[in-house]
Amino acid sequence: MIPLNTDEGFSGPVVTTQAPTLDWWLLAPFLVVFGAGVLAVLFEAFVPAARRRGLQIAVAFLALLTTFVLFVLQAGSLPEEGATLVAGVLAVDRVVLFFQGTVAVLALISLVLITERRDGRDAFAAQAATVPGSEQERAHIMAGSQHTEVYPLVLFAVLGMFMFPAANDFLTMFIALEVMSLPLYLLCGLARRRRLFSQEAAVKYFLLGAFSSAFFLFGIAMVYGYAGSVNFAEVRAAVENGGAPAFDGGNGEPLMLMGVGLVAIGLLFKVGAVPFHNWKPDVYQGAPTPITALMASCTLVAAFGALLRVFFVPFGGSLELWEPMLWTIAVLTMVVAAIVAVTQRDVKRLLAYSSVVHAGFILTAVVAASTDGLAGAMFYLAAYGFTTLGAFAVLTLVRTRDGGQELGDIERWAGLGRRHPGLAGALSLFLLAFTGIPLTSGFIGKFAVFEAAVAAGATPLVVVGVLSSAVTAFFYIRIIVVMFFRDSEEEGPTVVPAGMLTGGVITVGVAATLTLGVFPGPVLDTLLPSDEAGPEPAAVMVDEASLERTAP
Amino acid sequence: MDPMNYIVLAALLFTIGAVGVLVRRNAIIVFMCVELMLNACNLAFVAFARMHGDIEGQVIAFFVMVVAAAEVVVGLAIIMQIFRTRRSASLDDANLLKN
Amino acid sequence: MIPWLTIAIALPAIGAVAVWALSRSRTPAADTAQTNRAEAAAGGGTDTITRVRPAQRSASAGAENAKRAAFGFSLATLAVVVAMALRFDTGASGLQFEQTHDWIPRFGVHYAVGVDGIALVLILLSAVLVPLVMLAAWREHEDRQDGGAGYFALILALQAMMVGVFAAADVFLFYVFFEAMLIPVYFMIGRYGRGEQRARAAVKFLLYSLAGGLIMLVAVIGVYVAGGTFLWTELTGSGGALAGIDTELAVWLFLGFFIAFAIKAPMWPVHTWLPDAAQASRPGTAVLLVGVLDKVGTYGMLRYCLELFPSAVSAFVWPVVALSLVSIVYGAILAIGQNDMMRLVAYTSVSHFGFITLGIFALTEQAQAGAALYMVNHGFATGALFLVVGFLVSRRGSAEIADYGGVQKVAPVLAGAFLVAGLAGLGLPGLAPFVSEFLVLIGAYAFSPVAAVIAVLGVVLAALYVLWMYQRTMTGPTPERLSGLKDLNVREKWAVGPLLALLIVFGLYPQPMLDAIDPAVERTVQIGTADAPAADGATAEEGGRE
Amino acid sequence: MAVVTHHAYLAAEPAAATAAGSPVLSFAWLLFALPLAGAAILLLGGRRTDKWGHLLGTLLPVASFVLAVLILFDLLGRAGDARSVSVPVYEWFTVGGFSAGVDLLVDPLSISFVLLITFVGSLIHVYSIGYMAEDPGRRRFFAYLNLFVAAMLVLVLADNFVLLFLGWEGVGLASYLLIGFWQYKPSAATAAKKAFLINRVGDLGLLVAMMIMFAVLGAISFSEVFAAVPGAGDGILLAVGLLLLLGACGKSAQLPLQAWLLDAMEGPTPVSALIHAATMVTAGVYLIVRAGPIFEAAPVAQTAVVTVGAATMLAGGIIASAKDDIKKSLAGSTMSQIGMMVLAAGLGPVGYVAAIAHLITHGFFKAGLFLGAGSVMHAMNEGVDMRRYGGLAPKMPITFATFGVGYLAIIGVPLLSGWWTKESIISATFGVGGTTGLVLGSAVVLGALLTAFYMSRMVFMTFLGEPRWEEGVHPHESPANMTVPMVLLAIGSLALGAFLMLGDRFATFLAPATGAEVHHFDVAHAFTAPYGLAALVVLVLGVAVAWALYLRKPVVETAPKGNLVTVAASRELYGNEINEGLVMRPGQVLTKALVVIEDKVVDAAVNGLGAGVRDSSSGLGRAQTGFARSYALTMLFGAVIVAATLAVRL
Repeated sequence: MIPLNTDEGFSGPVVTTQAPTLDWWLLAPFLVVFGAGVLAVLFEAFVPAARRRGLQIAVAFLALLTTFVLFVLQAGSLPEEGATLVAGVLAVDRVVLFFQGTVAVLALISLVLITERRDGRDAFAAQAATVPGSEQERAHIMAGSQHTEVYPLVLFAVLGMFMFPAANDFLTMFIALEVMSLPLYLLCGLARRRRLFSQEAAVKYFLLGAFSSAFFLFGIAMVYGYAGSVNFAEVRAAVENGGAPAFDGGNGEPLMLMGVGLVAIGLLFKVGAVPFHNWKPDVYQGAPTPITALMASCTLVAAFGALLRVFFVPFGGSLELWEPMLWTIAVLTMVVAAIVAVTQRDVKRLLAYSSVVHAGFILTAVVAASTDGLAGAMFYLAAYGFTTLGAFAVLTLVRTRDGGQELGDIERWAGLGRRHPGLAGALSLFLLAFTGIPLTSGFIGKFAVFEAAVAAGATPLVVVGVLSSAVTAFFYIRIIVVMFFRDSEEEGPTVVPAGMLTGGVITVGVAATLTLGVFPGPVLDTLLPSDEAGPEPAAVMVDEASLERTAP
Repeated sequence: MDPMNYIVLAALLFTIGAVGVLVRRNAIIVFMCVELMLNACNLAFVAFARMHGDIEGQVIAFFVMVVAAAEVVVGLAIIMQIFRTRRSASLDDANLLKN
Repeated sequence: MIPWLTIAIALPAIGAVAVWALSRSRTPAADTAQTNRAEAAAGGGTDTITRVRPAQRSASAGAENAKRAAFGFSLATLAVVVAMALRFDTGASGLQFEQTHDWIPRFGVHYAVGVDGIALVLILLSAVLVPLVMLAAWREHEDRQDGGAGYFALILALQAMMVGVFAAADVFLFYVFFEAMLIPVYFMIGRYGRGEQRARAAVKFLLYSLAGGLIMLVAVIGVYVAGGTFLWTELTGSGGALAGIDTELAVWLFLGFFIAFAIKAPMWPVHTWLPDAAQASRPGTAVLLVGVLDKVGTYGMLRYCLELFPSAVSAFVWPVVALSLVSIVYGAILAIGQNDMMRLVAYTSVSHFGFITLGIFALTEQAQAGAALYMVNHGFATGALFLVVGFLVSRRGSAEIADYGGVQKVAPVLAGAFLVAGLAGLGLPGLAPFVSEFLVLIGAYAFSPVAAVIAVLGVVLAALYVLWMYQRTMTGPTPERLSGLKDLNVREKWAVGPLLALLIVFGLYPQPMLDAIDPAVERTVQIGTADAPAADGATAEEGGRE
Repeated sequence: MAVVTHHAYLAAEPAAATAAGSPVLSFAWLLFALPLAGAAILLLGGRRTDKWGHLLGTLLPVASFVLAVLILFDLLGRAGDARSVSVPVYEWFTVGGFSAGVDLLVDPLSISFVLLITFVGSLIHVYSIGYMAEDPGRRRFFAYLNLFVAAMLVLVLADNFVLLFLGWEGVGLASYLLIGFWQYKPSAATAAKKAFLINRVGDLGLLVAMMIMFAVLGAISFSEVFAAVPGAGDGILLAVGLLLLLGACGKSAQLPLQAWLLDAMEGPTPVSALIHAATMVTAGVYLIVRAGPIFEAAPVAQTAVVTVGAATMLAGGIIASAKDDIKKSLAGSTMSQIGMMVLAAGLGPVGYVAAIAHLITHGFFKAGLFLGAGSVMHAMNEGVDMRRYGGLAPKMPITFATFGVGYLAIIGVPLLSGWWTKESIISATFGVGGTTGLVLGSAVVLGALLTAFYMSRMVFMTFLGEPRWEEGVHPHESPANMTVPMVLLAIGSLALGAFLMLGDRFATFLAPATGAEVHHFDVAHAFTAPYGLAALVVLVLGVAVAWALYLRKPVVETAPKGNLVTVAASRELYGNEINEGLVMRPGQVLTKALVVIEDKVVDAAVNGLGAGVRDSSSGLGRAQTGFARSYALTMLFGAVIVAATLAVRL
């Protein structure tokens, strides 16, 4: 904290003169994405519409690729115990890099979906400002105008996602959260078709998001009040010795609790845990599918990165404090979401609920609060990210016969398997991975998180988990039944040719799902932290010593 | 005087904001309630900063204001868009998306 | 040293992919096949097949080749397995043809395979059944655009997993196969099944098994957490990693595994998926489902429940025996009450599986050897029965008993095969199942007279449901609509003939199989007897009640 | 004492050695292998074998008979107690302490059965060539007959109970196939199933008996089991005895498992002759005699045997007296005769010889009678109602002659086969002494009375009196290949008894096997002794009554309503009704009930679970109203949960 010359009364701080030393190398990825975003905005302003799109796409891809390469290189050079940068507002270690790298890859893939065009039109409104069905809209469509703003927005969102798990104090985390969310709010409203849905999604997402971040912020305030700082390390220290000096004899406990609770609410909203999940189905359904894909994969990864960080580092010293809470939430999430999903008819809503259930599974690993739990969650997120991207990619191809907008209603997918076995087969594979059938990545992921939970003595939680995944199986299987076992009526869907881009995404999804399912060894053993692996690689994210429970 | 009073006040404002979000239909007003909640946070920060006798909290408050401003920009854009489409800013009108 | 088991797993797996690829290679004529699919769908029963066949012949030559390839692969697998069996040392009691490689070091997961006598005979069973099933199903799906080649690919995929599941010497690996097996079967029922209810039946089957499997997953994890490894050889035995765990934990883990196995087995009261599945299956599917897949349940009880958690066994002996007895009688009585032959046979299997589980948990050498042998014999007998019923279905498109009668007059060979298979089912001495049934019974009597006597009721009821079905379908005056019914053709004779031959051979000379099984049984039976004082006490008191 | 002699003869070691030494005995397995091969060839050979199938099928049993004779001479060439030879063939199955081998026991008892089976069997094969000439399924028929002969030989040659059970079930199967040979007749199919099922109930007894033997006595081979008998508890022995009796009842149609035999007459007549008169149905007697040591050690079981035997003997007689269907009447007679044998066998060693001897002679004359009946039916266009027969004697002299001989033999006209053996049974029963002896003895005499009556009735109604033929019936004598066997059997019926009994030939021959002390059959005494006289009296009496009722006044063509007794008798003493009431109906109810339970409870539970999930799903789903503000409310509610769960630790 910045010291005051503590005479009575308040008279400005003694501002230190020397600037903080900046580790440009570790900072580079953030700067690249940020720079690219700014650049893209400038393009919007100065580059003629005709050449904008190509340029934007080039910049976006280039930026993301570069950052990914940077992450890989950093992973090689980074000291085992990680490092903090910019006067300790950010912290990077192997684990963080894994999250960031995953986000980078998934973002790249989503970007492919975003750039995909069908007969010259991408998934976004020609001119979001125009009223749906109005003259201007038609004019804009005729003119073939389009929102290349999508790309800078995506870049900024990704920047937020990079910062979210890397934040080393609550303020940075809050800002990262906003940087990540605000562009997404906008992106949700940009769908080309069914714009009313899209706009509604945007409004809901925005208001609820703002609402939740207010909770988050108030939580930070409470924590600050209790600990006298928002820096994770200091918060942790404060927690361990009963709060800031201002509180003698730890009577600040209520503040602490409020802090933990409200911060938790903010984060749980982002990962979409029950009962903070209501936004997910609506937003996923309303948003343009490529954006849904982006949210379902990258946002979830980043949000869980942040969640793990908060609960392992600043609050890592007081497991017994928040574990009952996460237990309850995890159980609620797994059970409620699984059950509600059973009667969904719209595929996107279904996948939304499914992602809620998966969030519940990952929470069991958080509850485990161990290196294994951390590793399990990381693997799960990566695996799930690829699979879900593939699934959404498939969705973008299945259209209604009339007007050719995406066909959400499962019941009308009958006969898809017979006419397009390849596509239906791929989707089936993804669904089986969601179900957690062996030889798919989903199974290994489930095993990893559940193993951690059981090892941490959370067996009842795991039992709930397996039961609810039995329920989820029901609706995943139903899709397969409709696609393969129902005879196709004439009102069956049409399938637009996958094309290079989307086809590529699906292929990557399949490949990842199978590889991570059959040969998870490399990822599990080299990329993820583990107790065996010599010097603690997860120094910043989780430091085992401090994760001991006070024996019940 | 005891900074705790400010905290209580902040909590009050926060609650008022939250309740506002729940009871008001008009999107704009709901949004303003959210802003109110953010400002409640600011008050809390400042108060705590005072209590701890450092300025970190106050610095945070400034950050929050900036963020809030950004939120306003985005939020109003979205709300305007839907308002122009539906000719109404009532949240309850917008419920096409449901089970 | 040749990796026999790996070959036996890989061969069909490769085959599956190859066949699938072949079936994908669209011949131009395949579309014409598609066109007369409609007209095929119009008519029903035999005439459809006859009508479609010529078109198909010219049409999906690709499919035909694919099927031939599939058949070839299955024969090759059989050859490999037989060759392996000949090298099997019946003296040793441990695992043989072992191989162990790290797979997922982080979780102590290995690719570890190895077989003892019991696993070996079960692998043999599956290797024998698959080609026969293919023969029987050759013409079944010709009204499909892939001419049924996809079905054959699924069979091969399933075979790879069946061999794998019996050969696995690593709990995790076993679980992987155990769960993965569901998928091909799911498609075999749901996509290539028969009747309106097939999708529903497939889902029921999958969810049922999946629920069991997921519960088992918890136990599997528990084993790892408690034992620190998945390697079966390291976990079991007096010096094994699980030797030390406290009984309560052992009981819970045992239960976790047992539920999954009981569902697979299928044991009363979690058997209800089987009749639906069987009714909706093509006979070939039913053969593999009941003949081999369900054996995984009983095999698992023997290999995993008993050997991993010996300290828990005594707690389960009586409950399981009780359930087995219920299954025996209940299944038999329900079989009597059925009107659909596929359902009927399914219920008879519930009864027979009751014998197997009874034998396993009677914890005497005769009973367990009998149970192990029963698994194989039941595979042959029920397999034959399903196939013959299938031939009827392929002729009339119905499995309703009421649709038949007097078949013996027009199709004596078919009727004869039906009768032999049925007699095997009712445990007629001279046919294979008798030996196993008898062993189970005498073993069970030594364990508990009451249990054995109740079980014998099943034997009597068996005579009723078999002979009554035979009487209603094969005897009596031949109705007009059946007068044109064709007798078995050469292909069908080759499909069912070997099974009947095996039934007779192993009925008169089962010793070779018993020699293979016995050492393994001696190993497992010690477990039960070693620490099942409760069971012994119970036996004593039962004896007193006699 | 008796038990001891058993051990003496059943000590397998020396016997095995002698078996190795003797070429003939080491081929004993061919006895059943030959007919079995026949069955296999005929069944697998298919139509190709139609032409010569029946010839092969006949040849093989004959071959077995020849081999049996050779073996007989081999045995006769040995000292008395070396005459029981066990011939191990191969190990069937062995697990731990349990071992069942395909081991044969060739001893006087089994060989006499083998001879009976192969001889009568061969004759009936020959007869069938003619009888089934017209039948399209003749090949199949011969295959089944061969199968039966093989199984029956396994049954009697087995050296352990499991192998015996194999034969036991084998003959059951053959009988099932042959009763239902004309499957297109629903009645035949039903009768076949009924026979098999009731036999299964009996087999249950045999199975459980074997379990007890292995569990308690530690083995299932005759020698070991009997060796263990002295050490076994009475309860065990009693249980085993009763269970074996249950088995015997099933196979030999003794009360209460008698109901199948009369229906079994649905089968072709040669089948009735071979299986349901001469051989298979006597297996029960064989079992009881073979398991003698057990019964002798369990007096209560013996009493049970005797009671069952006596009851069946009388019941059978009554039924036979009331049936108008010639075959059913004969079947009733078979029941009655076998009842008599069982009774004798129940007396222990004293009765064994008598029982077996009567069994053999009965095999001859009853087979002869059946073949005769078959020939008559042939003549009457397969009509079986004796009320539509009459006056056939002149039309078919040979049949009449042979049938007549059989008739005289069975009713026990002195010096014919039946007389010898029946006398020895009667003497044996009275020989028991005391009231028991008196009661049993008089029961047998009563049985003899009934026999005399119903058999005379049959002959009178069939061959004598006025013709009562239906239109278009032109009786004619049967062809030679049918009459020759009848003649041969008739000869047997005349002379065999004397051959066996004079000089106690059979008793001495059988003694080492049954352990019975030979006691002399005194011909003169048989006439002078009171029971001898009684037998003669009842004989005359029975014939006289029959004459009065069925010859003196003409027989009405349709059966009169009759009184309670005759109705009950013609309804087979309500055996079927009892079975239905006690077993079938409750069984059907139970089945229906369980089917419902399965559907509405067991399965419904699972489906209900699914439905429950679906309902709660749509219920919870309503929370997703689409109103942003309600979502906010949910979040607040969530905040409460979070607060609560955090507060837990305070």
